[in-house]
Amino acid sequence: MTGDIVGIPWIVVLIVLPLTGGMACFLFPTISKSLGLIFALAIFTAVVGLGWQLVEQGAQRYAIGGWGASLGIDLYADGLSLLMLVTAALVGLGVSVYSGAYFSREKAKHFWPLWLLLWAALNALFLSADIFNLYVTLELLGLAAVALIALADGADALNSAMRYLLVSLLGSLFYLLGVALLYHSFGSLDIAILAQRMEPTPAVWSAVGLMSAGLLLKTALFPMHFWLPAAHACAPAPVSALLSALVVKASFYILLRLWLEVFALTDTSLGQLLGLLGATAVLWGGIQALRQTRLKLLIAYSTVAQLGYLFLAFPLGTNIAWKGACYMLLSHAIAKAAMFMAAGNILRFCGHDRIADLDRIAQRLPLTLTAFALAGVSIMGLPPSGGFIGKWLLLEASMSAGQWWWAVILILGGLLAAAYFFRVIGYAFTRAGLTHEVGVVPARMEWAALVLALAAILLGFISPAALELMGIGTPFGGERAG
Amino acid sequence: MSNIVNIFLLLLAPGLPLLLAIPALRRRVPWPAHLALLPTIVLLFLPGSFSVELPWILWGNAGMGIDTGARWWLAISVVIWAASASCLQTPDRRGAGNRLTTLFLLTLVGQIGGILATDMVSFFTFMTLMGYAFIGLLIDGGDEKTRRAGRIYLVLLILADIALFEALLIAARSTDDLGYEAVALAIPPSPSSALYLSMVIAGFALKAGFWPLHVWLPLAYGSARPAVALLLWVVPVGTGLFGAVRWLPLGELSAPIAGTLLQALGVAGILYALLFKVMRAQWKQLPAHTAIIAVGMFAMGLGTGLLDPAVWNQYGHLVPVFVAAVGLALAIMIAAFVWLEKREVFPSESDREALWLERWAKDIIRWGRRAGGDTLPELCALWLARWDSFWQAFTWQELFDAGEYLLQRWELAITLFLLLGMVSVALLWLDATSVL
Amino acid sequence: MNWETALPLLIVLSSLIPGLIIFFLAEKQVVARITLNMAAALIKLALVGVMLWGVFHGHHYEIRLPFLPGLDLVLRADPLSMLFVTLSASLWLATTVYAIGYLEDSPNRSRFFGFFSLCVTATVGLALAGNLLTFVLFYELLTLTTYPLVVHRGTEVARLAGRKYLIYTVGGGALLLLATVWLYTLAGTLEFTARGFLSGLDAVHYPALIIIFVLLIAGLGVKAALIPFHGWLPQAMVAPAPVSALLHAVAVVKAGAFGIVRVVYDVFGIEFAASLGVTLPLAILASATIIYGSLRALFQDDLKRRLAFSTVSQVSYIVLGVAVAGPIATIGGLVHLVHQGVQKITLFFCAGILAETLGIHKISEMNGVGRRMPWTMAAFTIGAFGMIGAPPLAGFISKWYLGLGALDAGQNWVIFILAASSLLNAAYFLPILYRAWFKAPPASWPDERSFGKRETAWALLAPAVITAALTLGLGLLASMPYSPLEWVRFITEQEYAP
Amino acid sequence: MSGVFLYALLGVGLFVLGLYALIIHAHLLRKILAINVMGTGVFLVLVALAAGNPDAPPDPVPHAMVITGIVVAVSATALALILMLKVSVATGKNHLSDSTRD
Repeated sequence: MTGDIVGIPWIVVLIVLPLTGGMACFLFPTISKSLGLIFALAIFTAVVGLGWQLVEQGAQRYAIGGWGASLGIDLYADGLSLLMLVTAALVGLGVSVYSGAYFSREKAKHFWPLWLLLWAALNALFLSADIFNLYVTLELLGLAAVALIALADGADALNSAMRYLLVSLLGSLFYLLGVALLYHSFGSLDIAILAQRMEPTPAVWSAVGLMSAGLLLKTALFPMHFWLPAAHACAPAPVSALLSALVVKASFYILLRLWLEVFALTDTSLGQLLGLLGATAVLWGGIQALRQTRLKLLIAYSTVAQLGYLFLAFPLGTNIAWKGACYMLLSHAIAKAAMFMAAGNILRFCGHDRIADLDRIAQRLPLTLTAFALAGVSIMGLPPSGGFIGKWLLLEASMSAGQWWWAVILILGGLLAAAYFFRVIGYAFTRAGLTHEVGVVPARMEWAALVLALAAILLGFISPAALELMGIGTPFGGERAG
Repeated sequence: MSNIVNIFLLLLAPGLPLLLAIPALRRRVPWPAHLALLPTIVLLFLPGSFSVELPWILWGNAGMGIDTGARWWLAISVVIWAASASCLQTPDRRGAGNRLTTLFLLTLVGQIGGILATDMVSFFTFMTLMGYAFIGLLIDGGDEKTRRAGRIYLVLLILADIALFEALLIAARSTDDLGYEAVALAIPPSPSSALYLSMVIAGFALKAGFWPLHVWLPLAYGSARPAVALLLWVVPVGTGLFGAVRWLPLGELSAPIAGTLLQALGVAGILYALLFKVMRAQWKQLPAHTAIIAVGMFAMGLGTGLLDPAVWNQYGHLVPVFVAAVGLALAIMIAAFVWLEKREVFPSESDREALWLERWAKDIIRWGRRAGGDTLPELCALWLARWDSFWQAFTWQELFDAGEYLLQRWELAITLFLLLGMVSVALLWLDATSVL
Repeated sequence: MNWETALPLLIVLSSLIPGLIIFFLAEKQVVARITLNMAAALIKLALVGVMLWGVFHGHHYEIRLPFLPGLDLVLRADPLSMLFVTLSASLWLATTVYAIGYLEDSPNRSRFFGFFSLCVTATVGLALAGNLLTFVLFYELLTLTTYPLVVHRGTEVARLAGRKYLIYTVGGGALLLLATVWLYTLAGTLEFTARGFLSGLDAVHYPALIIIFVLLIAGLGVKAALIPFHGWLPQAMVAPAPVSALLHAVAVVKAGAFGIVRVVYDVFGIEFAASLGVTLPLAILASATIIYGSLRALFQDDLKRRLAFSTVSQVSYIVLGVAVAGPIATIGGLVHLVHQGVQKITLFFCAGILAETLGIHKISEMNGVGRRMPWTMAAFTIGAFGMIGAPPLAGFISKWYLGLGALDAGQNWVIFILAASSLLNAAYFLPILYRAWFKAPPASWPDERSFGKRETAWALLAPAVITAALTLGLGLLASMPYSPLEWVRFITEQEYAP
Repeated sequence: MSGVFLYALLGVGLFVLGLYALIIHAHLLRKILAINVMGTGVFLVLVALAAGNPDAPPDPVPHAMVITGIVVAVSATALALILMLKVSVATGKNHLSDSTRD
């Protein structure tokens, strides 16, 4: 039995399943809700299957159709891919449950195919073993994401979708140019081969610059975050959750993968530059979040800040730092998804998301506020939560590396996060001047947010196992002392 | 058998008044104040010295007992307490009189317990209870003058308690056993014996109203109700003197400075009372001045004892007799005045002159209020205002807004990319030339 | 999992699970909620009793959960933790009864009791924490779970107070976290060890260790309300009285003080800390807090605010006792952890009763209140005298050992601090008593509620009277076996064993 | 300096030119076109680099990449055009308006 499960090529299943699901939902729009949910569960199972396989057999490489390198498509899965897949699966399942109640029938018809397509792109991206496939999946992801944002009505949403589309295309083109230069220099697209042949030439430098710049633009690292707040705030709640939790992480994943395996530039000033940008993002995003008057914008700026954390690992470059950043990524994804869902509930309940007029949400929508608060705990990095583990590891890494200033940034970022979240929570307890009409929030939406938020907290308790899973195939290099 | 009875009585002497002090328990008891004295009276007639160790209490070596010295004190106390109890009128059982009885009984517990205590900590404990309860007794239902006396005595009492507490700590540093004899033996060789002596003298001087700390006594005598005026000698003053005798290592130590000081204080007190006050005093304050003179004499005695241990060993046992005699004399004096007053021999008098102690206290409070209530908040407000103007002057808020607005222009961000593109062209050119 | 590993976990869970269930109870399910609350409090107390017995007889209760690479979550019962656990568990019971009476007919009771239980969970977890990481975890949890209680009333004032509370405590938590990580990278372990685990470190790290100490004390000092981190405490008094009573007088500030004790004894080790030269500044800071808190209390007219400043002052006794460095002063500091808790909770209970029954919030409104509510004010009087340190009440015992310890350690100046503090305590408590007992009552009270023949609801009065009796009992019977004093002696023997 | 590199540099030049256009033109159609020009530039680079050695047959992999890239570009352009139309219907403008500020 075990052998059967391990024997299935889960890697391929993981890409095929969402694609098929997307098709099915497109073809049978009337039952798309149930279909979508079934496929989400199936994908989740497949991720578990792949995880099992990885635990049993170590990192996996799979050549589709047996074509092999250069022209064929290779898939590769190790701990890092698994982490991303698990993130996508957890968030995806949550979003699927939530969306089942969120969208009207008309919208659902569009939502489900697009969302499963996005999921397929994500899974394919996390499993790609060559840099050109990464480009293709990145583009697919971007297009699906843009279409999802445009699901929201209104000029603002369309505007931001358009802006996002242009930015996304621009970023991908930069990346592609870099790919061209790399291929020219080393004659291969395969990450593993590139890693072996790597040598620093001006062309490589320019490729590094171009690819990093494109990916940073898509990851919305400060100061290139201009497109993110509007896009994330205008999209429908489940889409916001997807964008903040997964889509920006995809380009970060590519950057991380390249950085870890191909570029190996940790000790250079480029790493320090990324760290500096990350630190600025943490502070700037935090301050801007604090200055927002609308809940969804606040959460969007919080994403800007949280993305900054991920880049603090670059100047450190130790095993612990990478693991910390990845843990941060995982817990931020889940917590932020929960948070956007909670914001969606509040928006539906109150008809607005002005922070100062939240008017005793704590009493009137307790489950949602609990979800929001728990997610906030993780985002602030308070124990016990996934965010705390990530923060701890990063702190530990920066203190052991003697670069204490990153630790200070981490702490300051946590304080800023606490400041803006508790601002919301404080208003949620108090009576506002004007009361407003009350919409109905389906229990399913409340529970979806709550369960995800609980998962973010739970991540704080399973870190030994999670870190071990992450280390399959040693994507972060060996355990270095200190 | 008799031992058990002894112990039982020892515990009952302060215990019964303590129980009766709870209003609910004495609701149906007739003459509670007198009844509370009963075990003490029985105790007085039991022969011999005996004591009991109380386990678990405070530090474990607490105890109660009775010896010859204590018996004298107890005797005079019982007489005066009984007299006072008879004056204590409790018109209504549930109202103010009820509370008066409670305070009366609590004071009684404190005094009897203090006399029976065989160690310093128990004594200190009982005396604290006595002190605070007595202040309650003094001011309860009293006029402005008694309240003034109470306030002043309260301040002195707190200061005294602090001084005695320090003395206790010093004693505890020198010996683990805080029984009187042990302390008297342990203090003379200790390096901090001078500090101990000064603390003890200061503490009891405050409690018993040595000159010049006597100021509350005339006020209290002048206005307290008869029942309380009767107690003034035995309770605060007498117990203070009793404590001084017990706490000072008399007969073990020769302390010339402290002895001389005490003698000087005593003489000064006597002269002061005789020359400045007795001749001009109101009738009702006469007992107060008598008391001051008696305290002065007592202080002289103590001073002599400290100067020459041998004298103390010879004549020390006379001290209780002296106190008892003064107490009785004062009691009779007060009784006479009460009787005279009832017959309206004296007009009611007032004494509005503020005493130095009150002036100081008022100054300190005014100063504190100014510092804590006005200056500090003003300073805070000033700094807050500065901080605010700092924020506004530099328009940080706008800076953040403008910064974000600029960053939101995508021309700016993309221009970075343009630069990057140009750099990559240059690099590519370099690469190309290097290949060739 | 055997009994010895299960017990610490059970003690934590015995309030966590009921707390979580209570959230889901409807407002109207009063009986279910009360039953659950009381059952939980009693079960916890029983479990703590068993553990107390076990610890005294040398049993080793410990449970470990892997949490981070190289670091576990550890719940362990040692004598010091038992001191705090017992205090919180017993006062939780008293406060639960009180809160049931206090919050009759007010909205959102389920939320209140839920968070209340969670707070106790955090406090107990913090007490049982076996390493600094676990401590930090529960310390932050305590911040999070107290916040909803501070803003419970949902007014603008409450929101602002909550904001201030968070600014202080979250900031403190951040410093604590930073210091903890730093310590971990230097020492490689965070396990609380009797007499510390840092003395073996290379002398190169000493400056870093001093900075870490300062950071730790600053982080913990926020909750312990050391100046200049005390600002939140008086503000947080907008919370309902049971919260002020249990949390702000006992759990939260004690958590900070307890943390300082842990840091000084079980992280640095008292001898090592003294050799680093950090204990004297700590003692001075504590002394300054004692005096400053008392001075501020003197000029407050709001009863709860006066009590709050009194807490600021009194909690620093604990820190002082620890910082004076010496076995006897340690006894004084640690025993004050319990004694101050019992006394202050009495005072807060009484303040709450006055507010609930007569609508009295200000001291200037308290004229003659002793005649209307003799039992309440009797309890208050005992608590106040305890605070002043009058014998034979509990506060006297603490002050005694503090003073003696200071003399023993050659730090004679502490005596003057104690004396000044007693004087100030008397100066701000006795006028209250004078007003309450000896001034004539006004014609009508601000907002009087009638309770028939009784002076107030028994659920409010009983806890206050019981804790007042405890104040007396803890002082009078200080040398009884299992009394806090005896227990603290037992702890001190371990920390100072040769 | 071979012709191959000339083409490659030309491609990069096109890319930069497109980028420049993307920045300065507000009209959405122009922006979309600019993106397309940039894409073409990249493709040119790829094709040019494929013929790295004039004697050997050209490398097929970049060609495959270019073809895939074109497919992607076409679909992206389609989406962009639709979106542009929707934007102009919703806002009545042919360019991106400032992000909303509260």
